Amino acid sequence: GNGGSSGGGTLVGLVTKTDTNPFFVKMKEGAQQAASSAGVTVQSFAGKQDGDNQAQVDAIENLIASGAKGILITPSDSKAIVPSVDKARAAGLLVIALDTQLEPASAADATFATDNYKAGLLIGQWAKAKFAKDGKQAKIGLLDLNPNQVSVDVQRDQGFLEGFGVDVKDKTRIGDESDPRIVGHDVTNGDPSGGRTAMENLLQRDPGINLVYTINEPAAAGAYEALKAAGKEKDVVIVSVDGGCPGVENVKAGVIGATSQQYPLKMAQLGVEAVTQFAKDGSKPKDTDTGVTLITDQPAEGVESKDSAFGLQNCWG
Amino acid sequence: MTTPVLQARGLVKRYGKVTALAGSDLELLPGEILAVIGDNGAGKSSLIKALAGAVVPDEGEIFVDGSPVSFSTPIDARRAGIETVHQSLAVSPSLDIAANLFLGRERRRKGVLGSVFRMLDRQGMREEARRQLDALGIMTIQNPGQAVETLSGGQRQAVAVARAAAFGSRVVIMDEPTAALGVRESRAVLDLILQVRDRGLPVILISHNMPHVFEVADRIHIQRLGRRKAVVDPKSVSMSDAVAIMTGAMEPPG
Amino acid sequence: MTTPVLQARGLVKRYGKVTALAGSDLELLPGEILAVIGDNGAGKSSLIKALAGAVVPDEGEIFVDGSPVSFSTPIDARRAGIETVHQSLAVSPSLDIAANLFLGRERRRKGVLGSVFRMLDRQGMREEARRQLDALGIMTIQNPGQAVETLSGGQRQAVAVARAAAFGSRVVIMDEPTAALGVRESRAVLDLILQVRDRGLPVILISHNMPHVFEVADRIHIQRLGRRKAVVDPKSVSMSDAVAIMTGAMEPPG
Amino acid sequence: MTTVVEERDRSLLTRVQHLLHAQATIGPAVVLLVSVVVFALLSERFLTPGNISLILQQVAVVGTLAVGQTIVILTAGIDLSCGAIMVLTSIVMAKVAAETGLPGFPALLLGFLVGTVCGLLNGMLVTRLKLPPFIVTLGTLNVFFALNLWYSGSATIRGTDMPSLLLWTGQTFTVGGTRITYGSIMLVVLVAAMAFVLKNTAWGRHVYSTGDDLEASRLSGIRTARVLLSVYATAGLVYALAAWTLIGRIASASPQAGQTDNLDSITAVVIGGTSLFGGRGAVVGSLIGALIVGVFRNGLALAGVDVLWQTMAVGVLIIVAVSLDQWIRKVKA
Amino acid sequence: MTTVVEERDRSLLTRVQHLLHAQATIGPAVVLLVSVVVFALLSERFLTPGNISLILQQVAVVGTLAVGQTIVILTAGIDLSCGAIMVLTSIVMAKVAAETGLPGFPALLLGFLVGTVCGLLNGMLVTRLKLPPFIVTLGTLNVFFALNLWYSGSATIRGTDMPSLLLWTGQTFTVGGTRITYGSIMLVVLVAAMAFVLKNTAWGRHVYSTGDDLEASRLSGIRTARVLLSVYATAGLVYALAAWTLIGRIASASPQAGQTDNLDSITAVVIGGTSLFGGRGAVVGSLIGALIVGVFRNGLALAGVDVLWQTMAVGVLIIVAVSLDQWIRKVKA
Ligand SMILES: Nc1ncnc2c1ncn2[C@@H]1O[C@H](COP(=O)(O)OP(=O)(O)OP(=O)(O)O)[C@@H](O)[C@H]1O
Ligand SMILES: Nc1ncnc2c1ncn2[C@@H]1O[C@H](COP(=O)(O)OP(=O)(O)OP(=O)(O)O)[C@@H](O)[C@H]1O
Ligand SMILES: [Mg+2]
Ligand SMILES: [Mg+2]
Repeated sequence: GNGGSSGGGTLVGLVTKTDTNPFFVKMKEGAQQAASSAGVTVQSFAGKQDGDNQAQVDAIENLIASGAKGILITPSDSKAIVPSVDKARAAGLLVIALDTQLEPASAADATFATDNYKAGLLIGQWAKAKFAKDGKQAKIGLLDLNPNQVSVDVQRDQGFLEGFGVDVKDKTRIGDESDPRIVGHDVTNGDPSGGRTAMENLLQRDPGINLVYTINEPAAAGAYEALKAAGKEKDVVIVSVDGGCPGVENVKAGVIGATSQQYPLKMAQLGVEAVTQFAKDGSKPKDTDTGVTLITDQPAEGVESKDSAFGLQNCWG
Repeated sequence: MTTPVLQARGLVKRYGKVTALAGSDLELLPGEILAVIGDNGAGKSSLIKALAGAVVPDEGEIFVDGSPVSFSTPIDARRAGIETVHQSLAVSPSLDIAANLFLGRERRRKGVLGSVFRMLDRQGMREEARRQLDALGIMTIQNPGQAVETLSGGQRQAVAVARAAAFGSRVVIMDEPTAALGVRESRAVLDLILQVRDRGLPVILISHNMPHVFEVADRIHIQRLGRRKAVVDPKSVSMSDAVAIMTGAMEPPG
Repeated sequence: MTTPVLQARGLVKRYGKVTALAGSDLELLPGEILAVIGDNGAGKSSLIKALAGAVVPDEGEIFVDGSPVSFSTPIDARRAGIETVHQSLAVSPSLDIAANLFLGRERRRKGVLGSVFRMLDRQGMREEARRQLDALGIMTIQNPGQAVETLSGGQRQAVAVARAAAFGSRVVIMDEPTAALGVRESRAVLDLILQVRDRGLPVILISHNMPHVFEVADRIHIQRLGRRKAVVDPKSVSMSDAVAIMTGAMEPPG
Repeated sequence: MTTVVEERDRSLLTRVQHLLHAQATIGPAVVLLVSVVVFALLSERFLTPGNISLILQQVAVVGTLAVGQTIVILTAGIDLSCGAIMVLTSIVMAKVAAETGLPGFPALLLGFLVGTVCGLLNGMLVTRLKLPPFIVTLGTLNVFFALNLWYSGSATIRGTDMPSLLLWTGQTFTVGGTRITYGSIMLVVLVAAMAFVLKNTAWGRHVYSTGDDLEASRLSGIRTARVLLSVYATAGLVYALAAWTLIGRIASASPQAGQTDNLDSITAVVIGGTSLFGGRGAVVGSLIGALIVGVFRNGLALAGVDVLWQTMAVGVLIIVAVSLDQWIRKVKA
Repeated sequence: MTTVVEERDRSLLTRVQHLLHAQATIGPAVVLLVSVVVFALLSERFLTPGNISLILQQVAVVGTLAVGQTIVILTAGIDLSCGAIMVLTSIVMAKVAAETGLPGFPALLLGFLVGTVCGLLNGMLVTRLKLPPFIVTLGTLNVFFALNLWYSGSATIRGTDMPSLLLWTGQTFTVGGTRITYGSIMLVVLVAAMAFVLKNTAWGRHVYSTGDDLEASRLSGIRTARVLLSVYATAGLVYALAAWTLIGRIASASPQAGQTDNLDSITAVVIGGTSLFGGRGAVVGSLIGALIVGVFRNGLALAGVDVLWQTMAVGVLIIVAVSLDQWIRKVKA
C-alpha cells in the first residue's frame, strides 16, 4: 500500500480539501503522473470535507515528520492553515499553494493557481454579453457551495456578479447585494443532488429565472435536471466553473452555456516538478497562474473563449 | 417404571467462574406436578432454562419421553411441546395481549392473503385469545387487543401463564409464577396449575412459597448448590424438614 | 392518643386515566410494625412512594410527628428520617456494595483532601459498611467492595434492606422485601424487620405473604382500590378474614 | 375566577392531548399540517400542486433511506452507514452498466445485491459480535465510504452513459397538469408496503417485539438473530432503492453524494415519532418526518430565508417536534 | 489429541482474558501497545520522540472533546453537538478579543462561559423536556453551528489579531530535545483531573450511578436532574478547553473547523471501552482511544498508505477494538 508512485528518495506531499471532489482527485492523479516521470514519491492527504482544516494541519505535520521535501496544498481554510505552513517552511520544506491562495499569499513559497475570481468574472462577462445580444432582462439565481462562505465560493460568486455588472458591495461576502435582478442564493454542497434541490427552490421563488450561476459543474448538472423537470431548460442559461470532462460535455450538449476551465493536472504537475527541482538545487519557483479558459460554443463579443472541442482536449476528468 | 416425560442427567452450566449447575438431574413423570425448591442461587432457574432451550448446558443430557434431545433455542423446546413461564416473564410490552399469546407462532389468514401476502389473522387470533383466557378462567381481561404495558404486574403474569397453559402440549414449566402476585391472583394461578395437570399435562413449578408448594405438588425436587439434593413426597415429609434439607441443615432421608 | 410518627390523609394520585390512590389515609404509630396488604394494583406502592417522596401526590397531606410536610424528592423524605426499600430495589448495579449503601450520602475524607479536593473516604465507608452488614447479621457478604451486579437477587435485596435499616432514623418502609427471596433469606429479612422495630424504629411492611404479615405485624392496613379499607389487629382477625376484606368479599368489622 | 378558567383550559388541552394520542402518527401529522398552513400563509407559491410535487421529489431520497432506517431503529438499532451504502450502491449500478454495457435490469439487480450484502454485513456484526449498532455502523460507514471512493475513482458517472432504466425514477408523468416522478411514487408505494408488512405479518410483529425486549422475544421463541439479520439486510435493500431514486434525481451517479444523509434520515425518523429505544413507531411517521423537514427547507427558501437560518430552524424543529410528540404520548391509554 | 490441545489453548486464552479483565482500561491499552509496536516495525520514523509528541498534539483537540463526551456517555447520553460548541466557543473567544481588544484572560473566561451555557442548554433540554440526548444534541448541533456561522460571518480570525494567551496552548517547551505543546499537557492534566474526580468524589459516583440506572439513582436520593445538568455543563466547559487547544493548534479561529469532531470524539470514547449504555467506562480509556486513532492515522501516513485506506482502517479499527474489549469484558469477575 503505497499512496504514490514508487520512486527515489524525494517525498512530495499533496494535501487537498477532500478526496471526493473529482477536481482534487484529478490533481492527485496529475501529481502522481508527474512524480513517476520525475522519479519522486507523492503522498496525498485530504480533509473529510470542505473546510476540514484540522486534517490538513495533521497532514502537514505528518509530512514534516516523514521527511518530505515539499508540500503542495489546496487550503481548506486559507487563513487558518498559515501557521502550519510557516512551521513547514521553518522546517525547510517548500510549500506551494495549489488552486487557492493562502491569506496572505506570501505565506507560501509560491502559488500555482487559477484566479477563481477571474474564473467567475469570465462567465459573468460572457453572460452579460449574451443577455445584451439577446436583448433579455436577466433574472439571476446563484447556486453556491455551503453556508460557510469559503474563499473559492466567495471569489467565484462575486467574480461572476462583478463580471455581469452587479454591484457586489462587500467583495468578501456572498449575498449582501441588493440588485433586483438577483432572485436569490441557495447552497448545493457542490454536488448534483444539492444543485437540483437548490434550483427547484429558487424556481419556486421566481419561475422567471433565466440565468443560473453554479459553483461547479456537478451542481450545474443537478440544476439542469431541475430546469428540465420544470420544462425550462431551453430558456435558462447555466454558467459554471471547473472544466472537468463531464462539465465540458455538458457545454457541448448545451446543458451549460459556458464554463471557466481550470487545470488541476497542470497545477499538480508543475508543483511536483518545482519540488523536485527544489530538492535538487534548492531553487524556489515563482508564482504561476495556471490559467483559466472560458469554454463555450456560443462565443460572445468581447469575451475571449474557446469551443468545447478545445475544452474536451484539455479537460481533466 | 414409567418413562419420565422430561428427564435431565448431569446438567452442568458455568457462567465465568460461577457454576450455576453442577451436574443436576431431574425427572418429571407423566401427569404430575413437580415442585422445585431451593435457596436463592441454587440453580433452579438455570435448570429450567436448560430444559426450555433458553441456555445450552455445558454438559449433560436431556431426554423427552426417553429419547435424547438437544435444545439449542427456545423454539426447539417449544417444538417438543415444552412451554415455559420464565421468571423474567418474557412478554413484549408494546404488543397487545393476543399478539403476545401468539408470539412466534402467529396464525395467517386463509387463502392468498395468508399464503402470498402472509397476512396475519388478527381477528382469528384475538378470538382465540379471548377463548383461551375464558377457558382458563383466570381473570377478566376485557380486551385482548390491549397493550401488555398497560396491564398490572399481576395481569402480565396471567398473560404469561395463559400462554404456557394454552400451548403446552407435553410439559408446562413455571418459574416463580406467583412471586409478585397478590393473594387472590396467586390463588388463581395455583388453580390454573391444578387445572393444567387435570388436563393430563405435567407441570414443573418453581416457588419459594412452601404452603403453595405443599398444597399442589405431587413430588418435590430439592435443589441445592447446583445439584438435586433430594426428591421428597409432600405427604410424607413436613414443610420444615423440606426447608431443612434445602438449606443443608438436614440430610435427606434414605 | 399518641401522635403518629408518619401520617397520610386523603392522598390522591392519578396516572393518566388510572387512579392509583383515591384518597388514601395511613397512620404509623411509634415503634410498631404496620403491614400494608392489598391486591395487585390496590395502590400500595403508590402510597408508600408518596410517603418516600418518590412521587408527589396530586392531593392530600402528609404529617411527620404531627407536623405537615411536603416531600418533592426522595431526599426530602430521607432528611425527615424516612428510609425506603422500593419494590424495584433502587440499587446501582455497577457500583460496589459500600458505594450503594452510602449512595447519595457519601462521606468525605478528613482534612483538606475532603474539604478542598472533596475526596471520598472509601476506606472509611467500606469499614462502616462491613460493620453495618455484620451488625445486622443478615448475611455473609465477604467483600463490601464487590460490585452489586455480581450478587444474586437475594443478596441484592439484602443490600437494599441493610441500607434502609442502617440509615433510617425515624421510619423504615419496605415494599415487598421478600418477594424474590428464598425461605432462608426471607427469614433473615423478617428477623431484620423485628430487630429494627426492637431498636425503636417503626416499620411499614408491604407484603403479599400472609403468614409473614401475621407473624410480624402489630397492625395491618388493608388497602383496596386505592383507599384504606380497614386497619385490623392480627391477633383478633384471622388470616382468611383479612384476605376476605382485602378482596372485597367481606366488609371490615365495626 | 381565574383558576376556574385555567382549569377549563387545561382540561381542553388535556382533551386535545387525548385525541392526538389515539393515533400514533397523528403528532407528526399535526406538525406537518401546521407547517404547511404557516408556509402557505407566508408565500402564495407554496401551496401549488407543482410545489407540493417538488417537495415530494426533494424528500424522495432521504424519505426512502428513512424507511430502511425506521426498521433498524424499531429494533433498537441505528444505522449511520445508510448514506454510504446508498452511494456505494449507486456507483456500482451505474459504473458496471456504463463500463461493461450491462443492461439496466441486471445492473439494478446487482445494485440491490450490493445494498443487501452491505446491510447483511452490518447485521452479522450486530448479531455475531454482539456489538452496539451505533458502533458497527460507525465502523462500516468508513469502510463503505472508502470502498465507494476506491471503486468510483471519485469520478461521477453521467446519466447519458447509463441504461435508461437506472434513470427511470427521475422520469415524470403528468396528473392533472402536475408532474410527478416515478421516484416519488416508488417512495409512497414503499412506505405503504413496509407499513403493511410491519402491521400485518409475523415478521413485522417480530421486528417490534425484538426491539421492545430482545431477551423476552428470544425466550418467547422468536429467532431474534435472524430477525435482526433480515432487518439490516432489508434496510440495505431499501438503501439500494434509495440509490436508484438518487440516480434518477440527479441523472448521474456521484461518489460525493449522501454524506450527510445518515443524520438526515435519522432526523426524519425521530421527527416521525419512532422511538430511538426501539419497539415503538411507524414507517408512515418517518415519511411524514421527512416531509416536515422538506416543507421547512422549501418553505423557508421560498420565503427567502438565508440558509444559515434554515439550518437553525431544522435544529429547533427537531427539538420542538419530538417534544410535542412526547407530550402527546404521555397520556396513558 | 487435537481436542486436548484445543482445550489447553482455550484455557490459555481464557487465562489471558481473565488477566485483561482485571483492569478495565487494559483492553484499549493493549490495542494501543500493539499498534505502536507494529507501526514502529513498519517505519523507523514512527517511534521517535518528535513523532510521539506530534501524535499527542494531533489528538489534543479530539482527546479533549472526548473527555467531555465521556462524562456525557457515562450518563447514558451522547453529545453530537460537541464539535459545534467547540467551534462556536473558539470563535467567540477570538472574535471578541480581536474586535474589542479584550485581554486574553477575560476573553478566555467568556469562552468558558459560552461553552458552559451551551452545555447547560443541552442539559436543560435533556432534563426538563426529557428528550433523548441524541435528539437534543442533533437539534442543538444545527443551532450552535448556525450561530457560529452567523457570529463569525464565516470569517477566520487570525492568531496575530488575538491576545497571546489564547494561543498559549500551541506554544511549546522542550524536554530532552523534544518539543511539547502546552495543549498536550493540558489534555493529560485534564484527563488526570477528571479521572480523579470521577473516581474519588461523590459527584463522580453519582455520574456513574445516574448512567447505570436513572430511576434507581433518583430513588436512592440522588438529584439526578442536577447531576445530568452538571454533566452537560461540565462537558460544555471541557469543549471550551478544547476550543482553546484548537486555537493554539491552528493559531487561528476558524468557523469551518470541527464539523466531523462529534463522531471522532465518540469513536475515541467507544474505542476506549466506555459503554454507550452508560455507567461503565473511564476517561483514561478515552484518551487511549483517541491515541489509538491518532497512532493509526499517523502510522499509516508514515508508512505511505493512501488516505482512502486510512479511512477504511479506522472503520475496521473501531469494530475490532470494541469487539476485543467486549470479549475481555465477557469474563465475570
Ligand atoms: N446470565 C448469568 N450470568 C452470570 N451468572 C449467572 C447468570 N444466570 C445465573 N447466574 C448465576 O448462577 C447461579 C444460579 O442462578 P439461578 O438463577 O439459576 O438461581 P435460582 O435458583 O433460580 O435463584 P432464585 O431463587 O434467586 O431465582 C447464581 O449464582 C447466579 O448469579
Ligand atoms: N408510573 C405509573 N404510570 C402509570 N400507571 C401507574 C404507574 N405506577 C402505578 N400505576 C398504576 O397505578 C395502580 C396502582 O399501582 P401500585 O404499583 O401502587 O399497586 P400495588 O398495590 O403496589 O400493586 P403490586 O402488589 O402489584 O405491587 C396500578 O393500576 C398501576 O398500573
Ligand atoms: Mg430463579
Ligand atoms: Mg407494589
